[in-house]
Amino acid sequence: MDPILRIDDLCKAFGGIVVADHVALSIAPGEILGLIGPNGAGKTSLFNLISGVVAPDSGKIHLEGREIDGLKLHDRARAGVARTWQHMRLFRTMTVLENMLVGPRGYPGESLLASVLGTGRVRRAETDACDRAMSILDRMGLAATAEHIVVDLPFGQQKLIGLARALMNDGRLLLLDEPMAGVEGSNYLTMQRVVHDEAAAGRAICVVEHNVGFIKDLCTTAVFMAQGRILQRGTVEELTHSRELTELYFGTAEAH
Amino acid sequence: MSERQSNNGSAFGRRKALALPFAALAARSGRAVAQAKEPFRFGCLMPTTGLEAGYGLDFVKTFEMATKDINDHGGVNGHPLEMVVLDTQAKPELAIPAAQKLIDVDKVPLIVTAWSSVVKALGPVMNRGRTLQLNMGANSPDIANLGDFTYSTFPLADVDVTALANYCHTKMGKRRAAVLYINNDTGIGGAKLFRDTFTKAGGEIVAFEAYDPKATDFTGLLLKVRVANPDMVHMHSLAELPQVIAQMRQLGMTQQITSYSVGYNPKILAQLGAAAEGLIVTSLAPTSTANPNVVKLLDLWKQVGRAPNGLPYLQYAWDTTLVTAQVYGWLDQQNMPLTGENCRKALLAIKTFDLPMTGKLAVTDDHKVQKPVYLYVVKNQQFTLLETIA
Amino acid sequence: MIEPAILLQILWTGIAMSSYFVLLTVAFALTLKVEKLWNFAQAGLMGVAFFAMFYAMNALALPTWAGIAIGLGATIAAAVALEVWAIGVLRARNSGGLTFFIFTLVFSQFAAYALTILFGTEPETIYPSVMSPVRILGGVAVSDWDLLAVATTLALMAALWAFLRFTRDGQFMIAVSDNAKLAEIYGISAKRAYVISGVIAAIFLTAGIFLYGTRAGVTPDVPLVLVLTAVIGALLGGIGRIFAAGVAAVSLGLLQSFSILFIPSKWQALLLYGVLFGALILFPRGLPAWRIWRLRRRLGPATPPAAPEPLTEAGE
Amino acid sequence: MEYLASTILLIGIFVILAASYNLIIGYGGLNTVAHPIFFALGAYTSGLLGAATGLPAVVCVLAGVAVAMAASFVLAITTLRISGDYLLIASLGFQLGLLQLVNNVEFTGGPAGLSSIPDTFAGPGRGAIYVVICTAAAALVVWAIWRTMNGPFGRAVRAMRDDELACAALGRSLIGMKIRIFALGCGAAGLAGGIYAYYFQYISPEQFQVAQSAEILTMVVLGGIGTTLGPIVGALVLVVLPQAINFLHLPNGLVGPAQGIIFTALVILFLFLRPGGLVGTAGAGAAH
Repeated sequence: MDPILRIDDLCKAFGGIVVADHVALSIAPGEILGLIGPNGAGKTSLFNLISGVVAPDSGKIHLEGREIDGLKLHDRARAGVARTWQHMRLFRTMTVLENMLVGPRGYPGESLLASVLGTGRVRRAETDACDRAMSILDRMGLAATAEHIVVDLPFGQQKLIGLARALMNDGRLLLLDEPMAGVEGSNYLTMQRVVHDEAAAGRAICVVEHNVGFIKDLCTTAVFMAQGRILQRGTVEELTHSRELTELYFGTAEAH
Repeated sequence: MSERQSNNGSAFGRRKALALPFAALAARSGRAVAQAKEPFRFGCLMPTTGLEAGYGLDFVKTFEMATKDINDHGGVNGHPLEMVVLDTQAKPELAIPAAQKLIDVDKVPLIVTAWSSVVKALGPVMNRGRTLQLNMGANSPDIANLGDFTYSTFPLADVDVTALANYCHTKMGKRRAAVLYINNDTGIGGAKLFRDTFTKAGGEIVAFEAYDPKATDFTGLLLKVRVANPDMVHMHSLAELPQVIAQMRQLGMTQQITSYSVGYNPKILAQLGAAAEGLIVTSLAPTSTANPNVVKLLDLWKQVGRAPNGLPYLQYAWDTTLVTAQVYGWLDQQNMPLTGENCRKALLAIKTFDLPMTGKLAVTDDHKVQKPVYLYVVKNQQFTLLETIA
Repeated sequence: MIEPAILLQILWTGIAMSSYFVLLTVAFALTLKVEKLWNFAQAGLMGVAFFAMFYAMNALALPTWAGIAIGLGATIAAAVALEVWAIGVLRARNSGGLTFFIFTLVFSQFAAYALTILFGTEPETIYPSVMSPVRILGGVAVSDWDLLAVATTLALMAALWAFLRFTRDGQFMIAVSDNAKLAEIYGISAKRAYVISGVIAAIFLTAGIFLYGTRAGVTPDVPLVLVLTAVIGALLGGIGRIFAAGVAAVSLGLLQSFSILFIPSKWQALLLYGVLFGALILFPRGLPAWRIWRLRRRLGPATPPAAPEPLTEAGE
Repeated sequence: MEYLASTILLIGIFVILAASYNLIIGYGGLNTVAHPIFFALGAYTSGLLGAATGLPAVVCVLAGVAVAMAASFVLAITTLRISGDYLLIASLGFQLGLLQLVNNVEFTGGPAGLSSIPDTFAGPGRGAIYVVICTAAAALVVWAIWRTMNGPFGRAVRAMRDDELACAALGRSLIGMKIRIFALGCGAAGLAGGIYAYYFQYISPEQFQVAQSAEILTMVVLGGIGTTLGPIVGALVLVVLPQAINFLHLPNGLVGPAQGIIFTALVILFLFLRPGGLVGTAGAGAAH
């Protein structure tokens, strides 16, 4: 099976600080890849490089065989890169449903004229998007929150909405930046279930997490990063049992 | 020169007797107190706040003084004269609605105004509202072309600046002039007039430089002028005039400086001290030494407790009130209603006004006003009459 | 046509004339840095300072030192009152930046109207005369006022630098400007820092308007014009860089003075705004040297987060 | 009543200006103060064209709209590089620089202003006709902005205001949206300028200075930033209030300053009593 995401020889440095050092990586459909490593290892930077927040110094990024490293941030989203953010970045003055409705990638309503005139196409697209948003929210047990201003909700639910909004993109690649941090109880289980469901639906998912416990709950495979380099790739089990890596990272992480 | 001066003096002496025709009208109507009849109102649009308010408020005070004086002498045929003042901040966008309020709500047939941009903006408003605008202080040459409802009681810039430029060339023998001016309507208009007149008279303009209205450091500008080596500098400035002169003198530049009526201000003498010596300015109205009527105005200002800003302008303010009263008085006598159109008719019918503070005013079809120009030179920290150019 | 003496003269007078501009710019930049506040109310405070001094020295005929003391007292009192009863209230409500912007602007207009009623609208100067004795040094005219202005400005700038560098309150102010919430966690009172920055700004404003008012006429509307110019200086220096703002203020003045030798003077203002617009497009975060330094500071793992910022600026 | 007509006209003009400015700063979160320059470009273009060519007023006003839109493109492009307070000051430089240009070239009339704008609809019905035109224009602008901001496009714009990065990462082209907001908002300002120029027949650079930026901004914030009704209420209050104060019979020497004190005091009072604006509840959605 062809990988959905393939990264070759990706390099990026900020004024002497290397965040990506010849990174090569691929993620297959249905795979949930964990990205682990110490602080400053370049995990979030890698997300930013893939999604187009920053441009790489060199290297290639392919999405479903298509070269996307020349595309702008919004064009990569339209190509099918969906992501969440460590600090969620929800639209704080808007309702849950409105947050969701910014998600779909191609949207006829984005045309100003169509928006003013409110053509039938716009109305149909709006109805379709609403239906899809409600079904995603429903899957997460959040349908009742649709009309709430998003920042009024508890933290765990906001995290879920961050994921739900990214799902509206319906891209084949899903980048999740610390989806589990601070999420507890039923929200935790929902998150886990939804991520697994999405993988089962054939998406390639990449997860940045600090907590190895979360990685174990979520991921099938994982890579270990430090100082912008990928040191090792394997199953979560393999990585946690690597002595070298344990010294580098897990020794402290497993203490709590 | 002395002959001219004495001629003028006597002319004013003669006028004094004719100065208060409305008082005669009042006496004829048989009423001494002007409170019994319905008041006659006129509008007054002046900057009473903002950067120009220093003059605007003093104009308003003078209008009040003149109105009170008229009412103390029986009003207009027994009708008390009333003034409705609104603030313009010297800005057209505020002046237009204010004028429309005066026209539609206060129903005044006549509005006194000043400041070129305001007068010009009000031109179309007045034409449409068929209300008479009397400009008593703006001097942009364009004002002559604003249509049937805008007249001036104040000579436009060509009168004094032309006289000054010619005087500098012919009488003072200046050949190389530098012109510094503030980059706004007043400055540009005046500076161009000076340049054109001086060049036409045969002189050469060696530097012609504008500065930003917000500027405070004129060193570069002045040094550029110094390099051009003029034998005189004309400054068409506003409130920053003393600063420009101070900096010029402190740079050791000793050339003759001239300015226009804005420079005729006692404050400049205090601020500049010895540095003001030799400064030549214009005035469009005679001083108290040439015209005893002005003493009365100065006495009234003494009660205010300070020296007024721009005395010549205040003389026009006073006299414009009298023009208004005469126009109203004429209409009242003819039993014509006080409308803008009738005010215009009255203005053109009376045609010649003998006014106590500024001399004769002849209303002409070209909407211009001819007045003698008085040149003053600062001598021993005093404005001294240098020349009267009729 | 351009002789060295002329250039020197423009340089010297330009520096002297920009002294009050520097003081007003620094006052604006300081509150912008510490309080994150576009404090147009400083125009109102300038008005209070000027007319307090003017009244004390003319109507009451007090000596200069007493006039300045009264001006300082009135301005500081007004600044503190404004901080406590108005700006503090808005801040406690988490008002948006635009609300502060408008409040401070409208406050200054209010102050201008009130001062108009009290003192009229004639341009007044602190002393009746605006002339000051001149000596010629090496072909350059240097007036007493020039010397006073430059000395006052240098002294106040040095004092501010020392205050921020060496006193606890000064360092607390820097900490608050970096991150008010974090500073509060460490037990630093943001409120106190705000009041102190307000007081320092008041001192600078009083000094600035004193210098201006001994040189040119002041009406109640003049301060608002002055503060708008100060804003441009503060921004060109880069938000948060107090001393760079002062340098920018001088540079702007000199740019205008010198450029007059090369371009017609009426295009001066366009040059200024062109520089403003162009500089921001080319260097969206201030000038390049500072930009690199900033970036290094943000990313560099070894740099302590609370490095005293003005120290580095003063070195530039 | 010409007075009533001109007051209504001014309300209409400022409703257009405040509503379109609110679109940019309130909904779009794009901190610019340069709105009056687009008002000026509309006014000058239509005025100059009308004076020079005698083309129908409608054509001249539309040309003004087009010029304002075209110029807005420059400002929209600058938002690619700068934002926040820096954008505020760059826009100030843009506004004052262009005004300086208008001030210094000859054909605009310079500081003396442009007073040769032809008189349209001359006659007693003039005021009424202009009131109808201006009210219709204001209604159209307000409706278009309301429509846009409550549709999918407006949702994306508000999302951009709340978080540019997240919005772009969902596939929204920021620069595309900014160009469109600026075009719509500044085009509306140009329309207001055209009507203003034809009605008052006199324009000068000083009418479009920073003071007017502050006035429009005050209308938006006082009324309620980021709301549909806020700018309308703000414009209404700020145009009518000074006129109403004109009806107070104040001593002549105090007319200006006393009105100023009353006006500014009321504005300060409103700001403190209604922190979220006269309309709307919270300033949370505000820019900055």
